[in-house]
Amino acid sequence: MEQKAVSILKTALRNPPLLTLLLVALVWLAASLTLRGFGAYGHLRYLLELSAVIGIVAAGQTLVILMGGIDLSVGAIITVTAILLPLLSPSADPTGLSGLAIALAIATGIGFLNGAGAAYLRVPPIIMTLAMATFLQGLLVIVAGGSAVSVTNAAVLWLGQARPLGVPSGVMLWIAVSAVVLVIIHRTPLGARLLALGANPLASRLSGINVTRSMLVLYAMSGFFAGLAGILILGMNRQGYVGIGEPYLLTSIAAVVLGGTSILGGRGTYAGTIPGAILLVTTTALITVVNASPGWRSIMFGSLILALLLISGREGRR
Amino acid sequence: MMKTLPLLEARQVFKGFFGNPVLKGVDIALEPGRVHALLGENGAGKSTLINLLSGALRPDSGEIRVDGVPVSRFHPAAARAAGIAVVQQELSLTAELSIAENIGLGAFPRRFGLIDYAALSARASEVCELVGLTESLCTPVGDLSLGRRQMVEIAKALFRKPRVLILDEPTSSLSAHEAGILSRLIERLRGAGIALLYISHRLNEVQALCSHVTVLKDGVVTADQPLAGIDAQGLVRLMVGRDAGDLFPAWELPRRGEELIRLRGFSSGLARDVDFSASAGEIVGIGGLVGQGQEDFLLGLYGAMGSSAREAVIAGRSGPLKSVEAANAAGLAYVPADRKREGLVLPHSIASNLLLPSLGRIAKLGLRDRGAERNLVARLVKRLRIKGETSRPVQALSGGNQQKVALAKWLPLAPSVLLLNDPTRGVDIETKREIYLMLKSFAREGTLIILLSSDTPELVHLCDRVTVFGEGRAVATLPRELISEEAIVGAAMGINPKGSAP
Amino acid sequence: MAFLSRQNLFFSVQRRRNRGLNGLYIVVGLFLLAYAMLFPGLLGISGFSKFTQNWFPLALVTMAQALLMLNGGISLAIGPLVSLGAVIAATTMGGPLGPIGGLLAVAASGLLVGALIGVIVAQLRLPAIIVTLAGSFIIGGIALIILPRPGGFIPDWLSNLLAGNGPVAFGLLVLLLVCWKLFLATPLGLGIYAVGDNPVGAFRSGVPVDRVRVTAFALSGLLTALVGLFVAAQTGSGDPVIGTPFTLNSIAGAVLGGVGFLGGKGTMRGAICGSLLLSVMINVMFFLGFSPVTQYVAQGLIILAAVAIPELTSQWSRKP
Amino acid sequence: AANCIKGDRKAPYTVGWANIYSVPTWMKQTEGTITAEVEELKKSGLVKDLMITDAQGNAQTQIQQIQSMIDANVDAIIVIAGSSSALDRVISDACDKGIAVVNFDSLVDTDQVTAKINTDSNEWGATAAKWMVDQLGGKGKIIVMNGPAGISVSDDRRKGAQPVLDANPGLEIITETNTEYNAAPAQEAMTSLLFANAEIDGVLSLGGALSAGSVMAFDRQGRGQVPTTGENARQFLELWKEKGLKGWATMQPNWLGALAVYTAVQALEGKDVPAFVKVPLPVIDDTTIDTYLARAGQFPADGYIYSDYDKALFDKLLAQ
Ligand SMILES: Nc1ncnc2c1ncn2[C@@H]1O[C@H](COP(=O)(O)OP(=O)(O)OP(=O)(O)O)[C@@H](O)[C@H]1O
Ligand SMILES: Nc1ncnc2c1ncn2[C@@H]1O[C@H](COP(=O)(O)OP(=O)(O)OP(=O)(O)O)[C@@H](O)[C@H]1O
Ligand SMILES: [Mg+2]
Ligand SMILES: [Mg+2]
Repeated sequence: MEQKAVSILKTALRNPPLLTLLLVALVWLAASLTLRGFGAYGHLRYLLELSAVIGIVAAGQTLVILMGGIDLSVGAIITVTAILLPLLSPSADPTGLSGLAIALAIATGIGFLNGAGAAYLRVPPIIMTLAMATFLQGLLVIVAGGSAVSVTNAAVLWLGQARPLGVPSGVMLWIAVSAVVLVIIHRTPLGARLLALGANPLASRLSGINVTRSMLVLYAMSGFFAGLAGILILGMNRQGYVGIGEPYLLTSIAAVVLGGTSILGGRGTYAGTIPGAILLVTTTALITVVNASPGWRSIMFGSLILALLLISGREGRR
Repeated sequence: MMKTLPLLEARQVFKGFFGNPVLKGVDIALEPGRVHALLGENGAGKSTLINLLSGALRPDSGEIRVDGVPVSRFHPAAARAAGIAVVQQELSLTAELSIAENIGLGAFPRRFGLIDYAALSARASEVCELVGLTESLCTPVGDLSLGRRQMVEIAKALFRKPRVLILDEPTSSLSAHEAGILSRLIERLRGAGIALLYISHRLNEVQALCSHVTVLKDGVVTADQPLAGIDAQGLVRLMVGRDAGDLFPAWELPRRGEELIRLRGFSSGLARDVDFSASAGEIVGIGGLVGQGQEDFLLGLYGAMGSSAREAVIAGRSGPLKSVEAANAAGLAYVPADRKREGLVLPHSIASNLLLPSLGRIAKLGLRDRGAERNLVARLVKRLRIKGETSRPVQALSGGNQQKVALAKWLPLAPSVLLLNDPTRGVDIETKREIYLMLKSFAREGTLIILLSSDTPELVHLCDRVTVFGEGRAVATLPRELISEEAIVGAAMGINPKGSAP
Repeated sequence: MAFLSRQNLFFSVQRRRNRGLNGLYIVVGLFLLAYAMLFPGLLGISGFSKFTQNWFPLALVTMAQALLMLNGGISLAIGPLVSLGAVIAATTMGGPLGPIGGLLAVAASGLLVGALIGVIVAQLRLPAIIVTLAGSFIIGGIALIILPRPGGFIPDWLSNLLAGNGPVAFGLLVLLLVCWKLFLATPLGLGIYAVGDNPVGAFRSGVPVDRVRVTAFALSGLLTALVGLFVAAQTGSGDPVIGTPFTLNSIAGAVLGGVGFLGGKGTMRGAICGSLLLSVMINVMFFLGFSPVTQYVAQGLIILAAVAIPELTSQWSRKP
Repeated sequence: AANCIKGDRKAPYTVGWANIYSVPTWMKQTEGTITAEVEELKKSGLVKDLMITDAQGNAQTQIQQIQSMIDANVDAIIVIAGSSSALDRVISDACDKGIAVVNFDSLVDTDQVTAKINTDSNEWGATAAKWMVDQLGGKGKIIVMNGPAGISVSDDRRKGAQPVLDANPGLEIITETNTEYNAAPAQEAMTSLLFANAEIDGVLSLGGALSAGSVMAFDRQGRGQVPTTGENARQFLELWKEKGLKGWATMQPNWLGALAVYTAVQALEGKDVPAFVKVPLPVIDDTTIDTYLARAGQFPADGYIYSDYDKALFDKLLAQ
């Protein structure tokens, strides 16, 4: 019996996603016992709601990082989607779904362009996506502050505000996204290919993997998920503004790495990113309620991340 | 003569990984002025043993002795200090640095704390001369072919003026010419009183160079004796524990099918203006000195490198192939020489490596079919006798088994053209035989096999025709009856044989 | 012949390192030319000094980042560390420590912070990217505690010396490049490349891998903190958040200059060229009278082109 | 004549607008008032050209761009500083060259400028705190929401509130937040605080969209709204009306930009302008909010509803 427990613990220690999940449970337990209000159902639900946004952005980021790339344009894509969506929703469509579809198509298209640049121009993904973020800033100078109106799109508001069966619809969306991404990574040929690409692009190419197509598809997906997150944030805030997506760039990368995925690609899973996202949100929430000067808060936040990393993020090399 | 004191010894060493014993009480003693051969099948534990001898790994039990004195807590720095140098097959070079800087790395001559480039240049050119490296010392190692890099690696070991030199399969990526230089070098080093340990799967080399042999089988020493008086058959018997048949299967007349490849004026990379044709069921050899454009020729055919041609028909399609995917679709498969970099995804499991090219084919409704995948992997593992659990990373396999994985992954596609780039590099004799038999049977089933090999006997015994490359051009094509080691080397050196001009 | 090659080994090695950078050199050269034509004052001492002063901090942080990337690492804490250097300089130089003491304090804190990050990354085998992300919060927090709002004091003479009308900053940059060359001519320096490209091989060759890594982080930290000092001098005071944009810009400069992410690939001269491009581009766009929207689009296009064009041309020229 | 002005520059003038970051909506609106003013002045032949730069949030880039404006010899530079200390030297340089430098919104420390134009941030904080004291009768638990740390504007507003809070020990500050001046992070932070604190009597929000975020957090968690201070963000004003809460707001009028251009040109024309133009803080309360909301349609949804302005107002301000 005892032996079994030990062996379960051992497998957990060797399994980064599980370890990160355990960590989340531990932090939640400790915080609930010590902090008033933390353990309330409403609060935990709210934490999950916030995690959903990061989790959805990080879904695309995970795919891209697993392939050995990175997407620095997710923040800008989120902002662009959130700003454009109200402009795009035709008033003739009461459901608002068409506006949603158009916005997602634009986000996906931006991602696709990222992929095309990386694949055809052979620009390193970091430069390509950084340049894309710059282009999008230019776009924002044009559209932002113009005729943007508060979102009245029914579908968006439902996503951001509704709680069918007591579960926020954003969290439901996240669950659906997680299922899809996990299936993609672990149950489709594309998933196996992107892992191989991340671990050894040359051998993968010689094994007949179409590198160009994989890049196009995956960066497009990353754009899509960033767009989806943008819509969700828009719904939660009822209004988009310039800079709304900025905080999600580094957080999405941090969630991926905290979940045990190698930043170099080829190793990891979205199953780790999920608790990684929750961990980040939890840490932020914990720091918020502490009454300390901004400098000390920042130090505490950094130290907490580092401490969590010590437990979950060991990496063989580098 | 008094028995000389061994410079380096292992006494009753045990070593296992994750509970699997690899070495079970092994003894070995390296004496000055002797070339000691270490033989064994793939996975017998040779690399593990030299890792113990060089301090890279620590034995579970048993001891390592330097100059007869047991050393506790042996580590690489101590080994270097004791004059032990290892030429691993896995290169320890830095692509961006120059030849000279690579050779000196970790042991730079210094002046005022800075690297003394003048001294480095002098000493590096000395060792380069020894190993026959003629490239400018400032050439970045990344620009060199695999064989030349191997020579840099050897030069790097010599640079440290070792007393004990361990060579792990040094010739497997060398051309015959370079191998010749190496064997003369080994003679000289032995004469200078250095203790050498030589690991190779090429028994003729072992017999020519070595005077003493230790044979490992399943982690124990099955022989530790002078080489004199043992012939190749005897060595094989010691290694595999039974009589070995002929290494090469008997040549048989190919049943040529339709013409699968016809090229006129084909160029890609170093390969220039090549005319070439081949038909189903044939085994066509590609030979010549290393680095004459043979590899680029295969890569161009395979669509992995830009190519052009006046006329090209490849597996029924006209025009050169534009991508690997198109090549795979046309029925071409390519097994690269550098399996670690180009052939395998090392950190991934054996199973995922085996499945990589066929993922799309066995997917159902866009999802992977686990059952079918398991069956396929099991079939491949069985057919090629790949040892090791299929969920383990392929980097934990010994070199020979890795090679089998690199070949096996293509079989599910039933390729009609198999492009092989040195498929038996670093592969033990039994596995070689298996691979040869397999190639024969593929050919018999109608596959066209194009075999690029640096191991000339392979070309001689297996091929129906051999095209010899020189300076990027196909300088000669030898028909079966004219193939011999002399003819191939001769053609490569520009001595026109009686064979047909291409 | 043998004699000749021996004498010149160092220099021929240096020449070889220019491979693949010619495209970038041409692009940067064209921009400089355009700038000089739009603003002939650039060729005067004062114009040149001002331009190089404004480029100098970016050049240095790019060097600091490239140093890490060559070694297979990366830092997201560059920006906060610049801020920390700036606030330490601005709070110490007016105090009992004096300017020299302040300089030493900045240098020591940079070395220390860098070394600490290096030890965490090398010894605990944690990914550098997230260690430095966490580090960026901690360092930024410390900067805020030291100086909660812009202020502090830098002696005027120091500001005038570093950021006056003389090309002192440029001189310092040249000096730093010489130091880098010297460092690269030490075993430890070359170890940066070896460890970045092939850590296992480097270890087997006797390169002290962990020591090299920690050294790289420490030197990078030193350089970054000194940038903080320069920025404080340039502006005459300290600002606890002034460094923030440097993090991404340093990465952009290094990657633009051909420094790879996986370590061991690239050169310092390339990185510096990359940072120069990022800097001169701003001035050229101003003199061309670009509107903000055009500035954003043009900036993206220039960055893309600078990377894509050399890559594509080398692709085409390789094809038969 | 006014500071910096040497009298050797003749109309029509070239005006440089050195923006720190042109993307946020407040900035876009401000730029709108600037370009509108420039169009006016063009009509009267006083201005011939407006050059705009965008430093993308990077104070270092802003220094470089102002340097370029000096190099291009513009006649006037109007500037929102990316850092209160960083621009001191380059701005002094501009002033030395006889360029009219008018600094508004985010101010620099140096006095080497033609004019600084701003509302009083200290007063901002003090008035808000006083209103809160009045609302709560001097007793209760409040949360203070600040802008980002390390920025002088947010620090000044907070500092202004402090004496009032000290004088009213009955007001207990439960905790404070520091976030960007944006709704989403503010909402996030406030939500966490709502769970941690069962009793909150007021929210002393010191600017931007922070108040809107706070109101939304209360609303989403089903908590009754409490007295909330804020700024003229359209979203906040609309929520205030919609939720019927007790509110108070002031503003940093976007027309400070137009005023800055106007001031610069006046100074160049030889008029004496005050070195510091203090713009009184307009107050929005329950009595005036409707007049603001009535004009809401003219402003972007994520923008700021600023008070009306005209030349007469400018002249009055400059006559101080
Ligand atoms: N680090 C390791 N972890 C797990 N297993 C290992 C490890 N190193 C070696 N092995 C296993 O030990 C066995 C011996 O490997 P070793 O590399 O010593 O064989 P070898 O004799 O050198 O083979 P080859 O002829 O192919 O080079 C193999 O089965 C291998 O899978
Ligand atoms: N990550 C790993 N996990 C398990 N075993 C490993 C790992 N990395 C290396 N090994 C073992 O280390 C040994 C030495 O590696 P090396 O690549 O030199 O093997 P090798 O058998 O000599 O192959 P080759 O003949 O191709 O050189 C291998 O036999 C392999 O089993
Ligand atoms: Mg081996
Ligand atoms: Mg081997």
